[in-house]
Amino acid sequence: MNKADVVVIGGGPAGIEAAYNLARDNHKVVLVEKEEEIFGHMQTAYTLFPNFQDASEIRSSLLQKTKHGNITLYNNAEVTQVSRENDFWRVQTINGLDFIAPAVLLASGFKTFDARYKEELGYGIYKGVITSVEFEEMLKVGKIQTANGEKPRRIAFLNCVGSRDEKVGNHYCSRVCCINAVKLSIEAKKQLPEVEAYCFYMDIRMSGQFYEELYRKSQEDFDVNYIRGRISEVAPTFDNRLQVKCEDTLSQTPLKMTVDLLVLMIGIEASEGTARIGEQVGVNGEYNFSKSISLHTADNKTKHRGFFLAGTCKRPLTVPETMADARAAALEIDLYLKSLSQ
Amino acid sequence: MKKQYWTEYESKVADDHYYYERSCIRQSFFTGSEEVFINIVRDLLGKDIADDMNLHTCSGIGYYSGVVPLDTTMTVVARLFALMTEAGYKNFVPSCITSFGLVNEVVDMWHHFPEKLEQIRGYLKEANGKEFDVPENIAHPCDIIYKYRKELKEKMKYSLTNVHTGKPLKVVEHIGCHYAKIFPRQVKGGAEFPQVLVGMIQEWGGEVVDYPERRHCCGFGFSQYMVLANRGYSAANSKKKLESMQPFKPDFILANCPGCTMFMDRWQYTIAETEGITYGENGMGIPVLTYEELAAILLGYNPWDVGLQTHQVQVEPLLDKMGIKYDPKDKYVGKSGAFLGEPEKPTHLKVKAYE
Amino acid sequence: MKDLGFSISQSRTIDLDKSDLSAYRRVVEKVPSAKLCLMCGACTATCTARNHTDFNFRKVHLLFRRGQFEGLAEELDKCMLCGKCRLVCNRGVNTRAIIYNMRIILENLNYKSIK
Amino acid sequence: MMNYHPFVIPFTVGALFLFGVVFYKFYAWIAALDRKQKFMVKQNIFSFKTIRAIGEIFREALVHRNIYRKNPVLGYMHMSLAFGWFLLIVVGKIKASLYAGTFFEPPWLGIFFNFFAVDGHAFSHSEMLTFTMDFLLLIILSGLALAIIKRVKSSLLGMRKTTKHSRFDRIALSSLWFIFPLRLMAESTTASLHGNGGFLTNSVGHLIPSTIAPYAELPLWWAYSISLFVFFVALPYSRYMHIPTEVVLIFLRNWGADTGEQLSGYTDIQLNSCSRCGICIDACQLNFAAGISNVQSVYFVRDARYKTLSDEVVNNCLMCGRCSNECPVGLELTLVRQQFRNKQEIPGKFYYEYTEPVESKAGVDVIYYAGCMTHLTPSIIISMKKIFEAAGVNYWFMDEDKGVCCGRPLRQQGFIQQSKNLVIKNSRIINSARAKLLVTSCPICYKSFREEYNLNLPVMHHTEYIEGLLADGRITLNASNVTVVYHDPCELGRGANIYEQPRNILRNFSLIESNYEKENSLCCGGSLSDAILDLRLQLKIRDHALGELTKDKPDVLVTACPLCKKSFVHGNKARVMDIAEIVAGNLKVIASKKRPVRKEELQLV
Repeated sequence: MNKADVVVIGGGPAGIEAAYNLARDNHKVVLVEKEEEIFGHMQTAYTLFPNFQDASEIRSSLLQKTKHGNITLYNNAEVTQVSRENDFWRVQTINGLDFIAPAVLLASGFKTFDARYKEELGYGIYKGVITSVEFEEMLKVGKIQTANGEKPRRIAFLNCVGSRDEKVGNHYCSRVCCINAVKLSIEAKKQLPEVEAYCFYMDIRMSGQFYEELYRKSQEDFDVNYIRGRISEVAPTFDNRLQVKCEDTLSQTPLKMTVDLLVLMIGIEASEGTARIGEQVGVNGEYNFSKSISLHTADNKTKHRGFFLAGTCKRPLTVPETMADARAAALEIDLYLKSLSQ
Repeated sequence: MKKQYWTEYESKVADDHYYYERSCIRQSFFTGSEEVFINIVRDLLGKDIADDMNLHTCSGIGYYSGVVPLDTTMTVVARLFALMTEAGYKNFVPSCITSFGLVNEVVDMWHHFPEKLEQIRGYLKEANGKEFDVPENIAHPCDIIYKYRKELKEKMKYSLTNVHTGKPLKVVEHIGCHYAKIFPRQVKGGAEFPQVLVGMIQEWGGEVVDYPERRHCCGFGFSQYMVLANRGYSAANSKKKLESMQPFKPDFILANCPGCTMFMDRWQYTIAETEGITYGENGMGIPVLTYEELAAILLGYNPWDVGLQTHQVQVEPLLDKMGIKYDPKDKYVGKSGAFLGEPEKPTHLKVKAYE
Repeated sequence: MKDLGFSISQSRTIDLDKSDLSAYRRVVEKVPSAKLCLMCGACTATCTARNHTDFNFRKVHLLFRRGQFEGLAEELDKCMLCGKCRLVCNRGVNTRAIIYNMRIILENLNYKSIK
Repeated sequence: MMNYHPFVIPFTVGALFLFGVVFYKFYAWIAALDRKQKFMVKQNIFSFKTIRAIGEIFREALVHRNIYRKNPVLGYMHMSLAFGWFLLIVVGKIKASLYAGTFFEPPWLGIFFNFFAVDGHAFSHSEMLTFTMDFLLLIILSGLALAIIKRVKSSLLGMRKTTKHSRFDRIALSSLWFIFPLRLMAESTTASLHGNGGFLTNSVGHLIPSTIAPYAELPLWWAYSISLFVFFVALPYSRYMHIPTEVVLIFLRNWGADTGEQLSGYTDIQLNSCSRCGICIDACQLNFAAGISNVQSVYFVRDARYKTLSDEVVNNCLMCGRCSNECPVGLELTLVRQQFRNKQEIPGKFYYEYTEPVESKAGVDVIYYAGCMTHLTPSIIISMKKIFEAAGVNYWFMDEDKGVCCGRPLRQQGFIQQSKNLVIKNSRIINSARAKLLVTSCPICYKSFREEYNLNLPVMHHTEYIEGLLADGRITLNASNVTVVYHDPCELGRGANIYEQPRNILRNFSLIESNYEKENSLCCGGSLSDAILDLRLQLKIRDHALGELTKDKPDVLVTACPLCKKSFVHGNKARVMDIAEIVAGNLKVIASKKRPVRKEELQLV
């Protein structure tokens, strides 16, 4: 059994940022990551909204932070058990690691919605239907193409897939998809200026700083079209393209259109790790997201002393929000550890 | 204090020497209006105003109905200006709001396209050898009354007060669309807060009613009215306005546009005849006056000399409220002293209270 | 009433002060999920009757909600009650039940009663 | 007068009243049968079917074999009361006839025999008959004891819910509870005075102090007679009306009467045959999965009978048919409910005039009609296309682009006239194609095609069709180690009796059984027939069903209905596939190019 000051579960942006800030305050931090690689979902990101910052810059910055002398990083270390032992927390992993520490930070993040549940949208059935994550990967390698390797003439983005959907049990808004669709459509137009981009939405929620400006920019400079209506059916055409159907609710008329790629803006759900550890520790809230004791005044603390939360294990958050939350969590833990030593 | 944006807009009215262009609708339907206006300006205000026998249409109704081409319209307007120039005047005062809108529009187009002005000069010359100057000042007669409203008030025998209650009369003011909505910056208060009638009403003791459809069109709509099939749409607009003002119980409607006066007055008959609906008190409708008529009766003119008997909605209850004396027997007596006969009674709209 | 060769056009404004909103309240009593509709139009897009007509459930539902019943009974007669729309509704609105209830209210269709 | 005492009057008056009312009702109902039902009666009244009916009456109305099979304790309770009482009357009658020496003794003699026959051992077989009577009384009393226990605590008899009672029910039930204990006490008291009882009544008689017996005897006989009177008078208006009515029902059913589309005398007979045993409440998923316990068939029937039906009770029903399946009386509850849903026709109104008939394609063997819902599960359509291609079938996809609904959803909401218009439209398209077979992927359409349409070709659901293709060797499947559980869709299973075909297909996989197979299968909750149920309750029903079906953690939950698939797939428990999908995924023809589906590939996150 190894001792540490803090065990941080999850090597994504939240975990690394918190670990680094704790390390700077001279705490011995153990950072466990279930995958071979760190960065979590940041791994697949191409650019970040709203300023199109290259995600690789964020990755190298995060990587640099993990090199801090007070941080010990363990990869392939999926956490199997978190339990309380007297005043300490014990964290065991799948590869046999066993830590004991006065504080644990849960930064186990989110997973994306499995679009196969929405069969009528044809994901997993028609090759032209892809998820936003897959589209981001296409952008990253600079190859936006259909399954046949052709350049798409028209791309449609559909918002709210797996979010705001009672049928799949997710009533909440994932918050990032609207702006992400704007970003993706702009990136698509940057790489393929000839392509026509259409965003299908129920509501457009541009709540963050510069979001509205980006939305405007997508219309003004990139000719992205916005249609208020939810696509409810997808069918193949004779030439292996996709016909999407929705109602153009503003003109009160049904609308159909042929596209080459349909990008489903899949929502955010609690990751399996978040759900499992939350269950073990007893901090599970709604939709398996973890629950802090006070949203307004103690959003990093849980009802258990020494067990802290950071990032998207709590709710859908953007990257800057996640990082800020991680720093706030580090401060809370620092104060907690100091109170113990007094 | 709230900032009153309308004060930024100002109409420019010449001080004297007006060339008066009579209105087709006003002189036909509200026969006393123009006569008393000239009277007021000449005799009470002591101004020089020309009343030319040779005047003709401005073709505005044809133009706004989309049947008279632009060049024709401009040439007709140019002839009016030629008459003014021949008479030695520079200040054009069209009695009709549509004329007012049209001449402003024509002059504005000439300002932007001087070659058009030259072309029109050529047309007019070719047609009847006339030449013209573009007026230095175009003002509507209501602007003149507004300008001298205080002087006139001093001479008035009556005020806009209900003599029975002592309270101010509630007045709906209606501005013609072509007065303020084409060139809002050239009229007092612009298109949203036209002050011209408001100024008169407030100065003369009345209270302006601010109701939801205040800025809505009277319903004339030119081709909407001209084409029988569209006429229901025209009447529907007046109905919308009347329904909107009805809960405020206005004592009368004051308009500066002859068309508006005409439609808001006559459509009350049409609505009553086709749907059985009447507005105002006791089923008698809401009286509609032109600003000249109002000024005249306040100054003490005999209402029957002003032409109030030619209105569809009867004005006696209003006159009673204002305490204005009139002889009911004189109502349908002509200038010669002979009885002209009484008009037919409408089915629903009442012409006498409590009958 | 006199025939003047034209009739005064009816206003196309939805005047909520004068609209009958009670009918919709009756629908909501039977189908509480009706309140959840956010008018995304997925139902209209997937509609089976849509292939044959201009039937637009979302629009009909909204007009009914606003108390504008003119012509709605004829519109509702286009629906085949197949229930496909219910399956695509994100908000879990029982669209089919809304149509069913609107139809009953508008056409005043009654059950047969036993002798 | 001999063998007479005034206390027999309440009994006699009650009995006369009862027979009068019951026969009047029977007459009215039979007169109100519809034309087809009357024809069937005339056709079959003098046939073997009548004898079969008598047998069934004995088995079901007296012995209650069906209830016994489902719940032995409950069965015994019903049997002891019904058959016991019946025998008590029969044996009492024999005894009285023997005693009086005539077959035409007064009717009350058998009922109050012990009071009159104080010398009760003075005729042949009297010992044996007295013993029998006491034995029957004991049996009835034991049944009564169970009934009281059931009322107090139903779970002791293995029932989750028992029915709530109406006022007449309570009167009849209370008097019923009194009849036999009072009879026991009256007979015992007489036995203690005269020693004319059997093993039971004599024994109980010994316990009665001899000082009280002479004073208690007459009041007890009076009380017994009055309790009979109350029961008889309340019976026609209480649930016990089912006792006489069920006899009529069994005759009519055996003669081939059909519930039909519209309300008729047969509906009344079915409504009055319900004993309100409450078995349907236990069968109903709305009850045990969604917690709704006021709309089940027993309440529907009760409300319909007393004309207090509410919209909710008629319409809040999945129409899954589980209750009809369980009903010990064999009432066609779903069909009767449907009769009450049917709307009055609007004369002269033509619906769906707008639907331009789709041009039918000539020269094909098979017409494929996917169904509206199937368009939201495109993998079923793709799979069917694959299967048709693999089998080399010349087919026409009828509703690929512009389908017309089959009409059943309208019918289930009672819009019969509208539904018929759609049937006409579709029939015209299908029949003009002159094909050999119609295949559909939707059990709702399937049932509709089979029952409502008049087609010139046979109809198959794709389970039947695929089974046929496999049997004929037109397609073959790879053996697979994937474990599957099959869910019977309501309309396909209970609705159309398609049970074996899907199971035959799934033999190619590792088929495991759930606790809800075939007739006992559950509804997925997505039923179109319930226009009231809201999504939350619907999901409760789905989650319960899904939990039951996936108890043994199968790799795939297979079903054969797009609605069931859609319901279950969102439940997030197991990989859900239509039977066509799993077949298409394992076709051997395609296997030359592609390997069979492996377990790992089926795991859905």
